[in-house]
Amino acid sequence: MAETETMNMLQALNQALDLYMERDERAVILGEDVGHFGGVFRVTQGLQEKYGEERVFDTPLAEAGIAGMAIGMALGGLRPIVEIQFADFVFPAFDQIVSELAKYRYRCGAQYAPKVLIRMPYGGGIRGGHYHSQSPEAYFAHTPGLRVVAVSGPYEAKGLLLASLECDDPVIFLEPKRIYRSAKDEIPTDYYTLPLERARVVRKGEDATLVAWGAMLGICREAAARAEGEGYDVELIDLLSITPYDARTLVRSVERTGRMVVAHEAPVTAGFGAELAACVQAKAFASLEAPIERVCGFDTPFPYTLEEHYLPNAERILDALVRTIEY
Amino acid sequence: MAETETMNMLQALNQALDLYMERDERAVILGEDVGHFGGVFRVTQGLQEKYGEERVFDTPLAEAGIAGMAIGMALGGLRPIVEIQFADFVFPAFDQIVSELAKYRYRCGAQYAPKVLIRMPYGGGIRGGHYHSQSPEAYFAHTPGLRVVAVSGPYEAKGLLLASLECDDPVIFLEPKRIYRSAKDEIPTDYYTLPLERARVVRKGEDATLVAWGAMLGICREAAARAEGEGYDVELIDLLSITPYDARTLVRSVERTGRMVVAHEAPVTAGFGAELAACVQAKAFASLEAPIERVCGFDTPFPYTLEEHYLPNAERILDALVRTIEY
Amino acid sequence: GENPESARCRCRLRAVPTRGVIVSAPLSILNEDGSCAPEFARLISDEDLAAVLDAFVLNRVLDRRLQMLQRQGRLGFYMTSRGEEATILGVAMTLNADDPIFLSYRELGCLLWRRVPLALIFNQLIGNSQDLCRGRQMPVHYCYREWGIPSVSSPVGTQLPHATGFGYAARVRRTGQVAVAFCGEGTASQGDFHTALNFAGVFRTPSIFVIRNNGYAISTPESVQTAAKSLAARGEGYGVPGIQLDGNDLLAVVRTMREAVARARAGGGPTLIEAMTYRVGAHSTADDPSAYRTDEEAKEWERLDPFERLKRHGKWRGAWDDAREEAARAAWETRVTETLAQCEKHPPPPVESLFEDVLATPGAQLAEQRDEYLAWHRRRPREKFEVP
Amino acid sequence: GENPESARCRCRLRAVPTRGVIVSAPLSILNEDGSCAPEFARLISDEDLAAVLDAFVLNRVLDRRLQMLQRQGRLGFYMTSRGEEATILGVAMTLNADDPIFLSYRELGCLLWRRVPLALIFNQLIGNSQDLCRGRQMPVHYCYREWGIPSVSSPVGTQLPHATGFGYAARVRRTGQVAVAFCGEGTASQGDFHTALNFAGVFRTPSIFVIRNNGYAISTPESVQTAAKSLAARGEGYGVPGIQLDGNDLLAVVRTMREAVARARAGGGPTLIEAMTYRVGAHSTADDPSAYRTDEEAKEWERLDPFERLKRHGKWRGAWDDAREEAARAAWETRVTETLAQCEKHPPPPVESLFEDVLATPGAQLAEQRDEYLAWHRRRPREKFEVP
Ligand SMILES: Cc1ncc(C[n+]2csc(CCOP(=O)(O)OP(=O)(O)O)c2C)c(N)n1
Ligand SMILES: Cc1ncc(C[n+]2csc(CCOP(=O)(O)OP(=O)(O)O)c2C)c(N)n1
Ligand SMILES: [Mg+2]
Ligand SMILES: [Mg+2]
Repeated sequence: MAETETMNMLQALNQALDLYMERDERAVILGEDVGHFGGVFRVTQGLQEKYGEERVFDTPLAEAGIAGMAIGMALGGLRPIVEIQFADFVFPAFDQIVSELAKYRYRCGAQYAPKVLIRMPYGGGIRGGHYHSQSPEAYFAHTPGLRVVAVSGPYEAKGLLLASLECDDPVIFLEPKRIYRSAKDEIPTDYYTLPLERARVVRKGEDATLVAWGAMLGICREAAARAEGEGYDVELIDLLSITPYDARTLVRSVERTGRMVVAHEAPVTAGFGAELAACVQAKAFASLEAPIERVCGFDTPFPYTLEEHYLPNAERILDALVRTIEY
Repeated sequence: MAETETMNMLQALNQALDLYMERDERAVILGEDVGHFGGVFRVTQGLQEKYGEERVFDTPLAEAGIAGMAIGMALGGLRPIVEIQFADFVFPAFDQIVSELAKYRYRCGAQYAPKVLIRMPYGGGIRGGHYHSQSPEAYFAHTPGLRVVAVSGPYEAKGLLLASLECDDPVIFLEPKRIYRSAKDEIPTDYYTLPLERARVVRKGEDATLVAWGAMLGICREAAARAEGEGYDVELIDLLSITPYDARTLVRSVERTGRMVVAHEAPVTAGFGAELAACVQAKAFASLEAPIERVCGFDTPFPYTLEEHYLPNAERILDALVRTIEY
Repeated sequence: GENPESARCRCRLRAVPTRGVIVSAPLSILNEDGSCAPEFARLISDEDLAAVLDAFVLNRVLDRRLQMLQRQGRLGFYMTSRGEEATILGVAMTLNADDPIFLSYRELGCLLWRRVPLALIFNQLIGNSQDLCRGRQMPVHYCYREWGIPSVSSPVGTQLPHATGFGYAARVRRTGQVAVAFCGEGTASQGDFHTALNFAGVFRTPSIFVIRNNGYAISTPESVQTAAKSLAARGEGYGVPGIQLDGNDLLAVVRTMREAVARARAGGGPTLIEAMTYRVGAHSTADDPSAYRTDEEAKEWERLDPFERLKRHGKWRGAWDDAREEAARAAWETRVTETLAQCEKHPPPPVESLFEDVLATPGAQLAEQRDEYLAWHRRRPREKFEVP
Repeated sequence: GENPESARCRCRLRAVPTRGVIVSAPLSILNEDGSCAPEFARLISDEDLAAVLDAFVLNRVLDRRLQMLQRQGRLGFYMTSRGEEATILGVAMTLNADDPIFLSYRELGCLLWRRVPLALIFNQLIGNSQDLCRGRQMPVHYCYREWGIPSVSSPVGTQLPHATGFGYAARVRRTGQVAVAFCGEGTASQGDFHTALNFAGVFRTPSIFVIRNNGYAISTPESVQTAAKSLAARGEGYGVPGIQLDGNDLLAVVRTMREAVARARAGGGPTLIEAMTYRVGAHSTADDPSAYRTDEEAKEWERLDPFERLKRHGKWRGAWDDAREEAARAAWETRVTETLAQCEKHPPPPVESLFEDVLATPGAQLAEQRDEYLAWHRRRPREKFEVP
């Protein structure tokens, strides 16, 4: 039986990077302050000491340059692992990611297929205001040629980071910084992967399907638990792979429950919850007994002082569940 | 009775810019090749001659600089009108638009509210391949603090461009270049505006609601006409304002028809069609008699040779309409 | 001044190729003993000298007090500017009140020189109902339109092209304003630095770009930011005069800024200034520099402290003494204590404000979200949502 | 060479501050009569001289024929490189076959020098089933991995940091490769130029950046792109040697490139080269330059034609004559005619290919879209969808 250890998400991510760097010499890590300092969240701590400055290094302060250089490194035979210090700062690199990284394989008939993995801490809950809180998944989900993954705990973080590193596609890997330290799991210390494009049913239930990802999963777990207290049996699904996504698991669930609520932190309008609602209402139309509800961030920039009003909480999600079930 | 004249969309846009420049001396036009040359599509033709090089001028080749400079000009009391040569090239400016322009008013409590209008030719159908064909509306629609407008013909182009210039919010103004010349209307030569956030019912119908914007409207008109030939009475709605959008008109329509098909050129996944489907299934749930269908671009980069297979056409839209109505 | 200290202070200073008169400016003016060459002895008046020393005192009082407040959990976040005040105050004092200053985030001194009321600064840091920004941004993300301070924002470098555009507007509107933007040496690596400087050169806008080269971008040393001998040298590639100077020497900053401002107002176009200084404190209250630099290095720079150097100059001129400093400090400490007490009493912004100022008038979707949320919120007035 | 013509040719050439040995390179080598100083007389061998003149001939044949083809509606789009071939071919001939060249889009000559089969070039321009890029991009968006040509893409400048990164990979993997990237002077205004050069300087990557300063970005003259005296001067701001040279003088290009390549392979880091040349033709087949420039200007440059200048040199060396040129042209014309006829016979790519190569294996959503569409399409095999 494989060894396990209790870790928080930072340790799980750090271990995944370490294991991958060890087995794939093409892997290099670059980003702002990721070298000796180990990154502002310390996810890359100790890796420069172990793998040297050539494979783990600090860059100048320019996300466009980091992404552009990483694409060139991949074209040159390396497998760059990029850290964007906060997801909010990925936008200077948006052109390199959307116009180059996402389209490269397609436009050249797969003569080249630059593999770059871009990790970024994302999401609110740390009093970070506009620019240390955003959830940009929908922008990348609307960009064919990328895989977008969002993890919800140490076990998923390690298994999906390794799977994302192994896979030959560009991956946007979203890490919910709010629970970097708070989320703890007993996880295998060995190398293991979890399947991409596979959602996880976290809690079985019959009355309604609740879908979330990243840090919202914990909030939804709380909502589902409180729903149980009020006599409702909620099925909770962790999406994990945002795109391409596991519609099958969602549809199967809603075919049983007839109801769905999706929760995310990003602004509701044109957020990824809209895609899930559009998909499920089409594929499970006959089974739907209530409108699919979205409990999400509002259509405003991410606030500072009033953050707790902006972020969906268990209370609001519970209300939506009850409304849907009692519809 | 006001004078009218037959114009194509280029002429209508040019006239709207001319009329606005004349009445608002704060207005300045900047972009690549927009000066003496009048822009690669000639939308700004003649304006530098008329208003001088200080108010209509070419910039260096850097969209980030154009957007960033425009924001500064607006902070300094001007009302910049930016042309992005092709929507596909807006991504270097994405950070300035998403992080700065969209959030400026909110983050400073409206002490400053930089007004910048960004025009861009967008969409496929001109054999432009990956980078002269894309429809980026969903990226901007998911960004609170912006208004996103897409026009479908000369009449709407002039009236909504003037309304967008008058309004004090940042506006992303999308021009379907495919029909720049082909679309012709008899339109008033005087100054007039059309309301923002208002969709237009282009064709009344009882059997299904068809929603589109930009160049897809023409394709949908054809589909609706052919549906009529097959005995189906389709209501066609031109969304016009992408965000904020006129949910009321859509919902009212679907409450009557019980069915909806939305068509757009952008990739279907997390495209704006998802938002409309999510919104309408929630607000018109009780009236829905069939799943809402999306006929959109595929989840691939925009192709070159096989463009006509990628772009939704009347045939596919008609099939979706029939499927929905016969559901 | 050829003496060991300012020589040491200029350890990272190098002559750089520049264009225009500005090339004649010396890198440093202040001598170790506080004296300076006669031609600079009246560069700033005794009144201004006293005023800027007073601002220095307040700046340090604030950095100390606010950092403490953050440690006590009474502020969410804070960033000090200790060691860089000569650059920041020197720039501020050469401008007119209506010249916009586009801050990065580490230029509290500009607010102090412009007499932004302490209460308004504290209200922003706290993010309370009296904050002009309505509690929407993190601490130190200042905006004071009435005082010519556009909004700070976190993404570094975005402010640079704004200074180019504002300068263009000032010229077109004949307001005579000069737009100034600050950034750090790390931020000079961003694409926005390139477009801002290049556009400013092409359109000859009255814009001045000041790089605070304080040696670090969080943990990353300047040596990783660029292989260039100096960042001022970049001016050449934009047709913009570039000058590197001793950023811990207030007189050197004032001298060079005056020339740049004069040229800009006269239609002579933009200037790039690289002020060599040092980030004495941590990057922010979230940072611990001991992980990436030695105390010795910091100590070395403590000895080149811009405040000490300017005080010696004040004493040399007989315009300042320790008694004045003590009096000033005591006065400011009390003012700060009183004002903080007031500001901490203000409630957070009202929940409704969350939904305001996104657009001139809320769109249909947001209006609906607001109505639903406020109705829901009123039903649970006592409920306090805690964030995991 | 100090003579009126090359003097005129260098009208836009200026000495620029640079670092490293390269500063010693002359701006021009070829004299008006085709002669050159003895030390350069054997800079390239007679064989290479004949080969590059032959490539010149082919390049011009192709530009003429393909532009014609586009006018006849047999190609969707095309861009010529007439007048800039000395820069393009001169760069190509100094590299090893496995050194990647990141093209902007106007460097057909690099494909010709590397002997990319004409058929593969035509297949890309047509976008047919035999196109290695599977008909997915516009004409001139070349990619030939086997020949060390990564994919061209429309957004200008994105290729520049790729050359930095590839250079880094080459060094880490000890492949000895040098990565070269081209861009136009307009593209040097993009942020990607800044980050590419700055990162290359910091990491001392074996990368060479070649700016084709051909005077225009579509209708926009270089004077609107920058106020800098030269773009090569930007090297200084990145710690990268920068040199401006006569881009219509193949020997000057080869001389400077050889030094840059040698330094890069020796671990000496990157180089920035600004080749002064002129876009003799329209920007593209969609453009009409008469709207923004005078024929006189173009005429002036016709007289500085790089092909004529190199031919005179070939004759001066006795390595070339008109007969050879005529023979070469005739041969290429026939080859082009035959190959085109073949390539135009190929069908478009199969519809299924539309759904391939997005990811290594199609995701669930795309697979479903593919199956639905192909089923629908098969039901209507004869249907041809016309695009308004
Ligand atoms: C686009 C962007 N990327 C990353 C960050 C995170 N960050 C905040 S400050 C900083 C360092 C800035 O260094 P410098 O420009 O030298 O200014 P200093 O802090 O030294 O005053 C970084 C990396 C950011 N705010 N914005
Ligand atoms: C990011 C981006 N913006 C705009 C364009 C449209 N465009 C294509 S080529 C071109 C001019 C390029 O000029 P230059 O860099 O000098 O190269 P040249 O065409 O002269 O070889 C422009 C503006 C583009 N392709 N990409
Ligand atoms: Mg710094
Ligand atoms: Mg050019």
